[in-house]
Amino acid sequence: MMKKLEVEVLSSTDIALDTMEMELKSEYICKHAVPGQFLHIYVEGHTLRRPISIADVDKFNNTLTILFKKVGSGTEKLAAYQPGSRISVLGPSGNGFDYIGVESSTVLLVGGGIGVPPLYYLGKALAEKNVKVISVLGFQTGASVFYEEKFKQLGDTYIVTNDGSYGSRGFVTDVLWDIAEIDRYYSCGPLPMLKAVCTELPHKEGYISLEERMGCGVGACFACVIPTDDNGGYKKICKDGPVFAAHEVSL
Amino acid sequence: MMKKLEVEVLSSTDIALDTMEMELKSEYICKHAVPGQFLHIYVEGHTLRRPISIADVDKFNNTLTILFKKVGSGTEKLAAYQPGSRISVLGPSGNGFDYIGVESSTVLLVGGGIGVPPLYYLGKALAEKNVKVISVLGFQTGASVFYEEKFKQLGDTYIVTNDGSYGSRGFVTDVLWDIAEIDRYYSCGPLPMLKAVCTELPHKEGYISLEERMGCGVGACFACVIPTDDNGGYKKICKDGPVFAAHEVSL
Amino acid sequence: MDLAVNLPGLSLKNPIMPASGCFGFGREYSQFYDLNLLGAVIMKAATGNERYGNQTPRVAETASGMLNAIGLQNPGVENIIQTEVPFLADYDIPIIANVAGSTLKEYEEVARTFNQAEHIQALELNISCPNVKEGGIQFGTNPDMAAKVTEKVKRVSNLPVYVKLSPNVADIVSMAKAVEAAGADGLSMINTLSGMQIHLPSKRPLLANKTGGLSGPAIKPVAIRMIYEVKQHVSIPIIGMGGISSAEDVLEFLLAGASAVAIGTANFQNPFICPEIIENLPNVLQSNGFTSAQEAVGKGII
Amino acid sequence: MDLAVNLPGLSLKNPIMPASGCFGFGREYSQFYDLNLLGAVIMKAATGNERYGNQTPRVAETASGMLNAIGLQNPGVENIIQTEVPFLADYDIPIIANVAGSTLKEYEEVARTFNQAEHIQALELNISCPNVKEGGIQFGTNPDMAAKVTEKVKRVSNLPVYVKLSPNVADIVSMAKAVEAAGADGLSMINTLSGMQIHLPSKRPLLANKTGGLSGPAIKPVAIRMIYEVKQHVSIPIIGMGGISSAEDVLEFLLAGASAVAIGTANFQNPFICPEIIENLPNVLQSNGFTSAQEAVGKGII
Ligand SMILES: Cc1cc2nc3c(=O)[nH]c(=O)nc-3n(C[C@H](O)[C@H](O)[C@H](O)COP(=O)(O)OP(=O)(O)OC[C@H]3O[C@@H](n4cnc5c(N)ncnc54)[C@H](O)[C@@H]3O)c2cc1C
Ligand SMILES: Cc1cc2nc3c(=O)[nH]c(=O)nc-3n(C[C@H](O)[C@H](O)[C@H](O)COP(=O)(O)OP(=O)(O)OC[C@H]3O[C@@H](n4cnc5c(N)ncnc54)[C@H](O)[C@@H]3O)c2cc1C
Ligand SMILES: Cc1cc2nc3c(=O)[nH]c(=O)nc-3n(C[C@H](O)[C@H](O)[C@H](O)COP(=O)(O)O)c2cc1C
Ligand SMILES: Cc1cc2nc3c(=O)[nH]c(=O)nc-3n(C[C@H](O)[C@H](O)[C@H](O)COP(=O)(O)O)c2cc1C
Ligand code: FES
Ligand code: FES
Repeated sequence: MMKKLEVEVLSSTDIALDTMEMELKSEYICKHAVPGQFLHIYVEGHTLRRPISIADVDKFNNTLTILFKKVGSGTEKLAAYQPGSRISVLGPSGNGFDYIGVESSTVLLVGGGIGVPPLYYLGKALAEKNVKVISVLGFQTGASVFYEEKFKQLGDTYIVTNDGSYGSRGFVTDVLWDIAEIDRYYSCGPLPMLKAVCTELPHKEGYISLEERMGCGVGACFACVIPTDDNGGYKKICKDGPVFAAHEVSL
Repeated sequence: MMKKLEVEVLSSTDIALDTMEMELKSEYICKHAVPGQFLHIYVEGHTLRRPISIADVDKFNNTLTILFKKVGSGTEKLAAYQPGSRISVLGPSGNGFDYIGVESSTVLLVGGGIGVPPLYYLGKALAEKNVKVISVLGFQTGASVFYEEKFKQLGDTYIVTNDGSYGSRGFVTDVLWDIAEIDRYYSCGPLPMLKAVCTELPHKEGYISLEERMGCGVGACFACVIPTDDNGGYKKICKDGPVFAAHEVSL
Repeated sequence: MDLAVNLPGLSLKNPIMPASGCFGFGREYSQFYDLNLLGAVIMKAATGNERYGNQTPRVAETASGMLNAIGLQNPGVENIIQTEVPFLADYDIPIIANVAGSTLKEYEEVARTFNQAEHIQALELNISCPNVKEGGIQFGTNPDMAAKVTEKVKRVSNLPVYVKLSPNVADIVSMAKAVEAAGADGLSMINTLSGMQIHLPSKRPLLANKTGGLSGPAIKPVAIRMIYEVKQHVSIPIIGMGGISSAEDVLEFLLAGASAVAIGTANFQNPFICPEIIENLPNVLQSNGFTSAQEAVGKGII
Repeated sequence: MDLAVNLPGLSLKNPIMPASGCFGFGREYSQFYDLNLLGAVIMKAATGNERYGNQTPRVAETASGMLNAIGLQNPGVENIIQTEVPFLADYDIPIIANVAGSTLKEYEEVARTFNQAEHIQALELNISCPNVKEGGIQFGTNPDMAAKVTEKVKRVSNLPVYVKLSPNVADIVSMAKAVEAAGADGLSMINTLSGMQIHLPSKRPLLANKTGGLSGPAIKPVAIRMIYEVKQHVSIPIIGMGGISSAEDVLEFLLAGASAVAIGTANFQNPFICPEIIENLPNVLQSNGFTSAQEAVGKGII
């Protein structure tokens, strides 16, 4: 169950262009978080909390990792928090990736930019279940690439950059044909990428993680809805998501 | 001339109930500040700057002191600034105390609560000119008293508290009759106190330092006006003051 | 400290309730704390049929505030009565239903339906939603229309009616007087100010609906001013709202003339804001010389 | 980057000017920087005779904003022309005079006097001051009154007239259309929102005038929304203002439909805000794909 917690910042490191890795201490979150869930983070001076995915959990040390890009005033400010300071988070929030019955299959992780973080925690969880993990990670440019080595430890990893300055040039979908047979895919990233991935892999079981601007982050305000396939229905990304079965929602 | 400066916080100390002493580093201000002037201090997250008097200047080390009481969100936040942090100030602002021709006379300093700070820098400047300084300092209660020892080094010092928990009980005006002949007085404190002091000492040359809520703090917005004696005129406390000759303004 | 407040149809153990639209139907926040702590709860707006609201993005952040253009998404009055009210009815707190619509007829129908249902103690008549194409705001900016909808709703319902006023008017006092004359039992004010944010990267309004309603601490001075003005011209009580985020803010609203308050946007930053304020309020009242919440109402008016 | 903007009677080297009432007559800020950097300067309001304004306190701080109730204190139009205008005339920047009054007659007189004086390039007609007992605001909330004062002022003056609109109305578009039809050469918007703060220790409104005008970042979404709406219904240019504190904010105003902007409250926090914004604006325009300030005007309207 989601709680409101004060967590300590253990470290904060620049790991790529405008991209921060932050380690937090929280027994409660480490105990309960599943891959795909997020934290709703209060940043001083801001009306609304910021949703940031849980990118990794170390259950042994009760530490967790978030990865985020400095894109606006909230993430800039979050990046400035020093080790030792405490931040208020709601979490673990939302529903994570479904991976029941995934044992001894092959799964594809497709991440775009700052959609990569939740896939890492997922990939680690899958690898522990002896799932064969193949990762395709897209970034804008070479300087934005992060966690390549970490994903490589989970399985084959393809890096794509829009400008070709690192890995292959193009979009994640450009390398999908290259990939051996898979049983299922998980994807997180910008909406156009998610649409393209779903279109490229129409007959595969797929799960996607969605983003939307949030008010409450707990399901009370109807800010973050997404239409579902059945006519007129909708789901709340903060509560019913952020992860959905690909066929469940209309992008 | 007033400038916009980034100054370093050197130290920040609790010296009495809700009362902070903060040491700042600034060559420019130390060089130009005269007693009675103030700093217009930017506090993060606040629309308006806070006016705080210059309480002391160490021209040798280029450090200056401010003393302030935590009364609201701005001063609370200011009190939380750690040594090493930098704050934006406008200053030195306003016009200070006039003390030309004061040599070898006897002056009375009358301070109330957080009106005491500017009188200390003044008292030091006067003592250097071999002026005989007598101080009457009023506080709400014993726990609020500060700088007693420092004022004693300048001359006779009387402490008055409203509740009698320290020094004599009552208001500063209650001890004025006790004071030997003086040539002139300087006063800073709450408006009722200033009025009472001016009424008690009608025939003495007197200077008072006034407070008012400020917008710009530089004389541009007409927020901080005070009527003057000549009919219909007014002065700006931030620019023409905060110090005025007692007969100049109508309280 | 006596926090109890009595308003038409509402006997509140304390004057704090979550504002409509910022608390859903209570389920989510019930995970954080016991809703029995609240003075009352105001439900999300109800319309005649289910509504899907506006496209996303529906919210934007602003300096000390936010914009929203949810567009009255709700499951419809019948569904609310069947699915949501029973959940809230398990708590021992008054339930206030927020009534919205596009036409006079819809307002009437929603009010009538709530009137026939159990467990609803009062109606909050939302004539001030700036985020729907028809209805809502035009009733909220024209005194005659406001009076008419109030009258109609009063006629079909025995529940006390609190009319929720829009701040997007030049003369809030005549709006208040008009609905009082039309039979309103109380006022609820203020709803959001109409605003907009332009998203620089896309060079277009950030909200899909273009405009949205501004809420949060940014609008508190407007709310206080309007309540202060209205209080002097009406004799029905006011539920105050707009930017409240502390017990001190609550006292400011009481002094301005509100008899109770609702808390909206602040729930998003701190899900515990309502119970925390309820806990702090006695101290704030006491240290300002009051022996009850009721005593402070309107005391700031000079 | 081409920052120049041409408006009726005003050829501006950049679209940034200090807002009326927040910059006095320029003397104070001229100690901080060379006023020649500015696009123009808008003077503090002028009335027929000297005015002493309201009692103090005149300002209060609010979340991301402030309230002011200066009450149009100014030395009177004649003194301004004799003492203040010559100081500003030594700079090579257009001077805009802000015209205020309590009666139609006073508006006319002030405008006529400025018209006869040298060095004034345009009038900003302040029909929106919420802080004086008579005049000001009633002209600003009634389209017929607004049209009438615009017409009268146009008749006695050859200077271009920018009518400064009040945001305290339900329908800003009809205000704008009314003054356009009456001959306004441009609009200036928005003035402050009417607000109040209650001071808990004294249990009374903090401002001596009780109500004051809310300005600063808090009101930016209201300003953007109003400019966006008005731009689509008038063909005269708009000088935008309300909460601007960065070059990004300026671009947001341009996109919404402002052709130039004024900066008020932000001067108090940072006396260098105007030149700093002027310095940053080229980068902000360029990184958003514009080759001139003019090009961005109204581009956010969809
Ligand atoms: C479920 C979820 C998980 C996310 N996980 C990550 C992550 O692991 N790492 C990461 O870098 N980013 C992640 N994001 C995106 C992240 O929330 C935004 O980048 C961040 O909120 C931007 O805040 P800002 O103040 O820097 O930007 P601003 O543009 O100043 O923010 C203004 C407002 O818009 C909202 N906003 C802006 N962009 C987004 C966005 N893309 N999605 C949702 N709200 C937005 C902000 O929360 C804020 O309310 C996630 C988003 C969601 C919904
Ligand atoms: C010339 C001058 C010199 C001063 N010197 C000192 C000093 O040396 N030490 C000290 O402790 N205090 C001094 N003050 C008072 C000090 O400015 C206020 O206590 C302070 O601004 C309160 O800020 P806040 O955010 O804590 O209070 P809040 O009440 O939250 O402030 C809200 C707003 O009101 C203004 N305000 C509140 N009280 C006052 C006040 N008494 N005078 C002016 N503005 C006020 C604040 O600046 C702010 O704009 C001085 C005031 C003036 C005018
Ligand atoms: C996301 C959101 C949704 C809202 N929905 C409604 C609604 O359905 N009905 C209504 O009367 N007011 C609605 N409001 C307005 C609030 O009830 C309240 O009047 C306003 O937000 C001011 O209070 P605040 O500043 O505490 O949020 C909504 C406000 C927000 C922020
Ligand atoms: C202290 C103060 C005084 C003002 N005086 C005037 C005035 O004399 N005439 C006028 O038209 N507007 C006046 N205004 C309004 C501003 O010009 C401007 O329209 C408003 O403050 C919004 O801009 P801002 O948010 O950048 O301050 C004043 C505003 C402030 C804060
Ligand atoms: S953010 Fe409020 S419902 Fe999802
Ligand atoms: S504070 Fe603006 S004139 Fe003094």
